[in-house]
Amino acid sequence: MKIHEYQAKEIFAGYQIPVQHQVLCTTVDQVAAAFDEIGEAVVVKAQVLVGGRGKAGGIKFCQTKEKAIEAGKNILGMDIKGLTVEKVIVCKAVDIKDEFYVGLINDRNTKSVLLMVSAEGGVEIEEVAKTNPEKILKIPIDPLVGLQPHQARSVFFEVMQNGKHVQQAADILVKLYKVFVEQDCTLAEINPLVIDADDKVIALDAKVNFDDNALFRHPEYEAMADYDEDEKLEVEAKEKGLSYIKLDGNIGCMVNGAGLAMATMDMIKLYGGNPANFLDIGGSSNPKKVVHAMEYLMNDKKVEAVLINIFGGITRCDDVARGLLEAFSQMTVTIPIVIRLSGTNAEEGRELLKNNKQLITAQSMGEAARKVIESVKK
Amino acid sequence: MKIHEYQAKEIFAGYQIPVQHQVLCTTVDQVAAAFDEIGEAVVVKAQVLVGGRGKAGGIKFCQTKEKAIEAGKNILGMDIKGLTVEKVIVCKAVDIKDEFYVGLINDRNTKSVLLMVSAEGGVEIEEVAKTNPEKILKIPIDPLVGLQPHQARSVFFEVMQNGKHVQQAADILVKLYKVFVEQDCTLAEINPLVIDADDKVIALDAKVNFDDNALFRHPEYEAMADYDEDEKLEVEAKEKGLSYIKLDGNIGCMVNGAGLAMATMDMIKLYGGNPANFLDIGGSSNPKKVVHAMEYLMNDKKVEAVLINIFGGITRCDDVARGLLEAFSQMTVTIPIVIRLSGTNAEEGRELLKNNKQLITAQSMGEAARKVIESVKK
Amino acid sequence: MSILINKDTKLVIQGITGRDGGFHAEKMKAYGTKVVAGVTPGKEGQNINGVPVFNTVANAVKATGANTSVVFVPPGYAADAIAEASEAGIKLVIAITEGIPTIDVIRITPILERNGTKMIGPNCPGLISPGKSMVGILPTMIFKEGNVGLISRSGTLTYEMVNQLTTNGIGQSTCIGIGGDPVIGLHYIELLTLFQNDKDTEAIVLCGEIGGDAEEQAAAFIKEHVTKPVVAFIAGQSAPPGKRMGHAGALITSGSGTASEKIKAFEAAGVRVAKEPADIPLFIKEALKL
Amino acid sequence: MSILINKDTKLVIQGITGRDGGFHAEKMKAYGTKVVAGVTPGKEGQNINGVPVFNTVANAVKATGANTSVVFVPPGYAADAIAEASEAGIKLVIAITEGIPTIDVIRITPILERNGTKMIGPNCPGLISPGKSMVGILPTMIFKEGNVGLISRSGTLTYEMVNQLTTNGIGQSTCIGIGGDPVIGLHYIELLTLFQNDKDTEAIVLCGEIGGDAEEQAAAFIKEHVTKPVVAFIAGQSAPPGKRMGHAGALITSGSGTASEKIKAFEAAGVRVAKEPADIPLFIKEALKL
Repeated sequence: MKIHEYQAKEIFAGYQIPVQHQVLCTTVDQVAAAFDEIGEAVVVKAQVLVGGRGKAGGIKFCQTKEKAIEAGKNILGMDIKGLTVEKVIVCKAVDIKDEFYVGLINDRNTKSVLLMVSAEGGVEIEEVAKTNPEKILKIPIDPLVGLQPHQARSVFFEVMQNGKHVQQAADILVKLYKVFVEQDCTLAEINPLVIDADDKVIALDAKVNFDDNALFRHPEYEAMADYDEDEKLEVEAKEKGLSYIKLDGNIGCMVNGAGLAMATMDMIKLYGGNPANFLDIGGSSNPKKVVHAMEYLMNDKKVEAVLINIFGGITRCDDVARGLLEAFSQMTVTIPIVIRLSGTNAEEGRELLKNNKQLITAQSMGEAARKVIESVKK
Repeated sequence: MKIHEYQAKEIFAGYQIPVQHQVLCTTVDQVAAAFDEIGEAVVVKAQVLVGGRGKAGGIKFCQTKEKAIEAGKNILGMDIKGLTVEKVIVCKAVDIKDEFYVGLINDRNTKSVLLMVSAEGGVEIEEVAKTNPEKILKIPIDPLVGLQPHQARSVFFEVMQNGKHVQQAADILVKLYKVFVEQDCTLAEINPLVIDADDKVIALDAKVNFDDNALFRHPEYEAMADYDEDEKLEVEAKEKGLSYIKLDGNIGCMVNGAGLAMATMDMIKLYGGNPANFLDIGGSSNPKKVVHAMEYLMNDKKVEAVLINIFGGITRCDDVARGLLEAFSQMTVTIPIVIRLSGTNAEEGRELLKNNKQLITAQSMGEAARKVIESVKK
Repeated sequence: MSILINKDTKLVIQGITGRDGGFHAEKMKAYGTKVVAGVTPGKEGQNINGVPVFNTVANAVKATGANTSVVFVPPGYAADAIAEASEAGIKLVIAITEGIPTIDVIRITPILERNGTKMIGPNCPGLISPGKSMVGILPTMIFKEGNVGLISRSGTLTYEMVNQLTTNGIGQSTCIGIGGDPVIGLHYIELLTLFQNDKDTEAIVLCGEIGGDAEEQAAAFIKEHVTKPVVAFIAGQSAPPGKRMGHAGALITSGSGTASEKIKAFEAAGVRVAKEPADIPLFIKEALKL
Repeated sequence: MSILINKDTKLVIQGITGRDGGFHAEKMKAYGTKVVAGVTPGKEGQNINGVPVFNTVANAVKATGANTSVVFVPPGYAADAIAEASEAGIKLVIAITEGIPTIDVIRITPILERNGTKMIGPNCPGLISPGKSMVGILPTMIFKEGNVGLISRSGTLTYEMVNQLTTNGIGQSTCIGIGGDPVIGLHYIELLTLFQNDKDTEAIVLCGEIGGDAEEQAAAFIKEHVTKPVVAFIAGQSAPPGKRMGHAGALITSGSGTASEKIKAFEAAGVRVAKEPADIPLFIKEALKL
């Protein structure tokens, strides 16, 4: 789960990580008032849950109130990578002496929280990782010991020109690690961490992602969620036990298991089609889930045909068939549906469905993919 | 630093450890009002920073308001091991199905936090430790991993008759460990941890000592301190860089170093005298400290003679001599003072003091002890 | 032979009194797995269809000599349950539970390491040595005893693969679903090593998916250390970046972790990569000259 | 010979730019200790009377080959400094700092263990191998090279003891103040073992105090494993229970940790216990037939 910069900074502030005073605005009037409150040059920053907002014009430095109002007008309502900007924050413009990148992530390879620090702050770290990987220090943190202050100092002594800012930066890093583990993050990033004209070290930006698996420990995070339309569908589907991601194509898919679901999409693409979604109905056999899944597919107006690919393990094919029959009884389905049932109780499933004229059956994934693409071409 | 039961329970409550609702009272009227508020049988418990208050009559079960008022009258103002009871708490009387002992301490031998659990709850654990040590389970907690929930369960499965209370008790224990490490305790104890008539597990009593060395991390604890007269002296002395403990004897001591200070007291006792205090002026050579030390000795009216035993290492004997001269210039000293200076700049120190008629000099600890005892007998 | 589990596997089921634990206990027993104990705190003394239940893994190990554990405990308690098994001396833990917070898995990793405990999963379907033992939730009827080892990040996709193999007459030595989470126990390299050293495994199927660079690492490892033929399949070629495709680990970030990178790495290491599952048995037959 | 420190000791001083660190650096150098580096974060490049200062212990070790560290860092930062030394490969850390929270020392203990780092202290005066090296804050002029090893929980009391020995013509191999805190690094048993194995140590003085049961454990250990003569002294016979006598560790709790218990344990182990410091040289002379 992603949260906005302003929300991440509120969490940081709770851990005594120095952040700027920020004014959250949803209207241009509020931006103007924020300029008056701050009383000097400000920065207006779009709050969107996507990277690259700087390049997209979502961050503006404003010397005057007029400029701030203009920035507010431009940024509020702006589209950044398909997301509409509904909020901005206004902060005092900072005189930056130097800037750094600091990030923590859960790392697959070292099976630890990985600390990344770079003197290349303020730019997209993914770019640095590609072009100058040696400029990012990566240090796996011992999961039992945690980030020790001397480790934090040591890494900043490597990247900072001037030792006198190291203690401040190291303090921030130790606190950031605390945020990461206590708040169950998958990412906690400060980019840039800056040294200002007064030699103060400040987290000028903040990015925090929470581990979806740990949300049960943080009921308070639900209020922080800000989903776009597609994500809302995904979250709602998850509550029904489905893993659903909407895509651009015209062939709806319903599969049990994430790996098989991906492979099914791949197969559609391989045979020249275009999947409309990723949809994993999971491991259980509840016919209700199949009904819900059919609803999602039918509600997507782009869907012109459906491929149902079930490999019965825990999932029983007859349960899936029952769910399908129930779905058909509840909704009008006019598009072609190709179904492939294999594994546990596949025979029984096919038997249940044999009288349904709308269904096109297939024996293998390949056959199913070919048939569903054919059905669309007609 | 010790805190009262009611304060410890407030900390526990902050960690969601189940404790009873408690009403803190300093007057009998408040006790009566507390009974009305609770509206059924209560327990009135003395709040004193010493063990054994139950045996001393400091805990009373009261079925009626009259009994509660009587208990309030008896307990408020009561003397328990030299301490006057100034506060009581009033809680609902609990129907106890079973009771246990749970404690955490910093353990020298295992260099870890040691968990102690016993089915012998509600009695003085020191007694159990002496008479039935096998009835106390002792488990050192890995300092890096911390107390794991399965460890907590496992220990309660060993001491509890009924497995159904184990999960509750284990939860409490995991939280108690959190209190211990986050609040820098040297002791965190629940005795008894009880199972009530509703099968709820509750911390019926609470004992918490803080690590004096860690108070700098917890400025909020100062407000919780409740020192008796002697302790106030000790705390005040500590602020002046002295380690001072008042005792019953008539021979005041001033020594540099805790070990030497103890050995000096021992020597006084060995030769038939009685030390009036433990006083370590510490390792630095600041003459001011010597002046302060003399003040403490002179303010103790029981002191009939003083033994000053200095082995100069970092402490320079001439600095001690200068401090003494300054003290003599500030206060009237009429009692005999035996001084032994050895080590760094001992000669210079003796030279500075040679004209002072009041001082009796000695070459060794033994001689000094003999001389100071003699001087008192005269 | 086989790897990790066999006829000597003595299994304890953590969470046996839960819905999933109980259901799959029966399935495993039916397949012939030696299910010797169950653990559910507070239910010691109960008996679930002949399997004695204990309060702690330590008690279960003491009473039954269990050497392997499978974990069906809910996500909030699962990491502690895995650590408990490890501290009780269990040397192989299969964690089925889906949805364990990643930081919990990270925290117990050093505990497992110092106790010498291997973990499969979490968020995995388990493993099977056909004809010998099954630990997990695998549909046993599709497997067949034989000489192909299989490693997969996915569940049902594994079944698809295995089904292709079995229906083409190719049996398996051991099949392992390693789990779809970002941080997991045994991974490709450890398992490739075990298969390479297993005399009854003649070829290996590796079924990867998008996200991370484990497949790239596996490819490099195969090039250096694996002499047996390996064929691979990568799921998620059509997945868009930045979206988590069901598995918490199946996430393409900033152009890294894509299927095409992985396929390139495998091909550079001499590993044939199947375009669709149906290619797998063909490739295996060619590799083993069947 | 000697134990722990000698002519090959290359010392780094953590907190060298502080008041105490700087003062004692001079004293140690004056005694002949090889002080090769100092560490104060942010002050790398400085030079304190010929000793180069580094930002980190790792830098100091890399540049100078330091193998021993002494810590003068303030209590709130000291445990981290000790851990830093250990992680940087230092095998012996002497922690002078008084007032470190006990839980901090407990937390770093496993880090020291896994790195194979020995610690003396905290809250200790350090150690000296007379004529070779002194690390800490000991008044060097009272020591004399010789064959008696001394272990003490106290500072100035150690000086008193040593002074008694030296003025009676008895020199010392190594004298160690182990520190007065409840949780410390090397304790009696480890040091008794080192002295027992040191061919130049002929007798051992053990200077204990009230609190804990380390003396009782030492007594049991001596009975089993130490063949060299040991004489002991226990401070705090007159201390009242429940009061912390200056040292955080010197606390008698509920009748345990008393001087009389300790004296009884030593005497049962054949260790002569001195009534006053002046007895110590007499006992040593008798034991060594001098």
